[in-house]
Amino acid sequence: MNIFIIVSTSPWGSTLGLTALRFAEQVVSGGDAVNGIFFHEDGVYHAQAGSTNEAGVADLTSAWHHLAVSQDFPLLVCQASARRRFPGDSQVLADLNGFSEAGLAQFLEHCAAADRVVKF
Amino acid sequence: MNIFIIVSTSPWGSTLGLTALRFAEQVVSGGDAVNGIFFHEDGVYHAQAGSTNEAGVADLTSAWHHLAVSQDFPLLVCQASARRRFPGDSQVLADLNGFSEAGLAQFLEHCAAADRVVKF
Amino acid sequence: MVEKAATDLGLVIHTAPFAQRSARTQLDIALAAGVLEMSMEVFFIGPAIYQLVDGKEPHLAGLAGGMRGWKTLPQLSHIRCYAECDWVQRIDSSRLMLPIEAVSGPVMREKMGRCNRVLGF
Amino acid sequence: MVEKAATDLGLVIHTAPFAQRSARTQLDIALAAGVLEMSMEVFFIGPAIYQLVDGKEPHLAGLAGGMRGWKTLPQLSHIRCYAECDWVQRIDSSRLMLPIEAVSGPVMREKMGRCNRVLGF
Amino acid sequence: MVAEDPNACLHLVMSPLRSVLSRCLVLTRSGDQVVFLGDGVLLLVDPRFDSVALTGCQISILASDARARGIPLEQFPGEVAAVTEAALVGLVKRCPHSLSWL
Amino acid sequence: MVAEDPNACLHLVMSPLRSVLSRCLVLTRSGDQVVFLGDGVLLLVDPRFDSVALTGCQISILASDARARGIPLEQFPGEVAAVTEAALVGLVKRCPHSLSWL
Repeated sequence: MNIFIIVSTSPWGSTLGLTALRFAEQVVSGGDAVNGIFFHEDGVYHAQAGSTNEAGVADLTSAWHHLAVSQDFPLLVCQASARRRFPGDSQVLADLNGFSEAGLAQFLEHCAAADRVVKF
Repeated sequence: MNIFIIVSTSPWGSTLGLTALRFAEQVVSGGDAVNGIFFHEDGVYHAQAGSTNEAGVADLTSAWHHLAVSQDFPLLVCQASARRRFPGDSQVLADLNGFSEAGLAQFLEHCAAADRVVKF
Repeated sequence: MVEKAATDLGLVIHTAPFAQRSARTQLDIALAAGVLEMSMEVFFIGPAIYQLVDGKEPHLAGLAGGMRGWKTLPQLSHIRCYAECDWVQRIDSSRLMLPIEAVSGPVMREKMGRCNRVLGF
Repeated sequence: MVEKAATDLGLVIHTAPFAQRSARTQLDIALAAGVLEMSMEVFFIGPAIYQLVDGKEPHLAGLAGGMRGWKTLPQLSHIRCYAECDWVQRIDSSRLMLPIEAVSGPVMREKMGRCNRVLGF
Repeated sequence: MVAEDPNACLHLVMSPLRSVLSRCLVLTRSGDQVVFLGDGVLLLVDPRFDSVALTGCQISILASDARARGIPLEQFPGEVAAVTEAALVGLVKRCPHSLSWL
Repeated sequence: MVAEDPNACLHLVMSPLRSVLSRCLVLTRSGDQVVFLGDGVLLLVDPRFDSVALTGCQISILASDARARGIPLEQFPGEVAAVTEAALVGLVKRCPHSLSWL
């Protein structure tokens, strides 16, 4: 099965970001595929490395990047959400960490191409 | 009366930031004083100019700065909240827009010095 | 009798209209789906129905406008809207930007289950 | 009879323990107040009482630790903790890091009203 | 100039969720001031909102937030006062303590 | 390998607030899967949580989130299944639709 994952919460606002990452890892290790991750609303902060520089708390940005590269799926950052939150050129910021900006048409195409859509 | 104001919400997460600003303006125009604003949790994004570059939505950062300078009260950014959210040197970022980092002891001193504390 | 094709997209809207301040998240997704000519059923849960109330003055709270985009959706694709009876009853229907069917939870659940894809926001 | 001095700080905690993930906001304020030797009354509303439950394994959800700082507060200043009866009843008292007085809402409201300064988080 | 009310607490209800209001009610008593603002204004149009729990409290709604969200102020009974940001300053001055419920 | 259940919806409850669960219940029916995770695990220890509304649904709790928050898994009756992230993948595959309630 192809699973599309939406992440809507910031790395510090809840534990759901880590749960989404673990979920994606389990999808892959169980023999299914992730066809992309869409970072929406406060989820766009996952594209900003070093966001959670707190002792004992994992930096999810590089973990997402690592998984996406090894499994060849895209990390899509919602363009509208990012532009509302990041001053200046959010595309540059996203690029740096292996994420890319996406519009809602692209989002809906990934939803349609997946067998399941799940949101964290 | 001396009123201390806490802002805990981001400029895009709710309308409470604008309400806090209007409240502070009304305190001043009614002849009372604001002894400081404490930007806490997601409120620290108020220190980041250009956060809300959306048509029809005011950029609160410069409005806060303008009011604080004219009334001579400090814009305090919670150090722990800022370090969790801003990669790199959050002090530099805050300084740029007339905000300064503050710890919780400073926060409690401002609370104690005020006649009223109100949180948005 | 020809069997009716399933609706492409079921959109479940369950947060307050301005929960992320711009309030456009849900509308923008509906518009994007409309442009792609996807048929839609939109389910408004609780206060989400206030998305469709016309005559808002968002500038009064520093909010962006543009909510009237809901009105243009029927020109883009097939759309049906549902909301909970008790919420709809309290709103003057002349103020709603799209026709709403006031239904019960079980009816919404049934219709939702028959959509090809369901998204909740 | 000497009149008891009013408590310096009433701290009302009404959000879930990890609502801002680090869960330290409320504890950090309590610790800062303790260091300033402010006397405190802490009012736990609803699930906030889980702040004081020992034996958490925050690393399992990628959360930072440090919640045991609550235990050190009585060494810094005078502190009393209150929580709602129905929430306290469901927790094994041996798991709580500080003594809790299980009281009703009106009793909490009364005690809160007599604090010199009240802060809610 | 409003007189200070030494026993009153000002409750600022900013969430549209009834269970956040339930938490507020734990610390609310007769004579307190309750203001609905931000997304909290939607609570006043919630069909399951029960004002009985607030008996004895003065209930207000921030007019700008209500109108921004399409909530007509005329629909409220006399017990709900529509207030401006300036009036909110008056309420803060009147009550020694305030609590925000979000 | 779990069989697909074409009529089931998976509900992910991520909020500790009962009124968010109320919204979820509007679209929940017998045969659905309901998983409590994130801060939503606290709902299962809420004294006013009423599992009757979920009759006919399989209820699960994400074990790591419960233990992280100090909620002992032993305290739940047999009707609540403690699940891992891997089991959550299984539930997603089993149900054609999922809704997240935050």
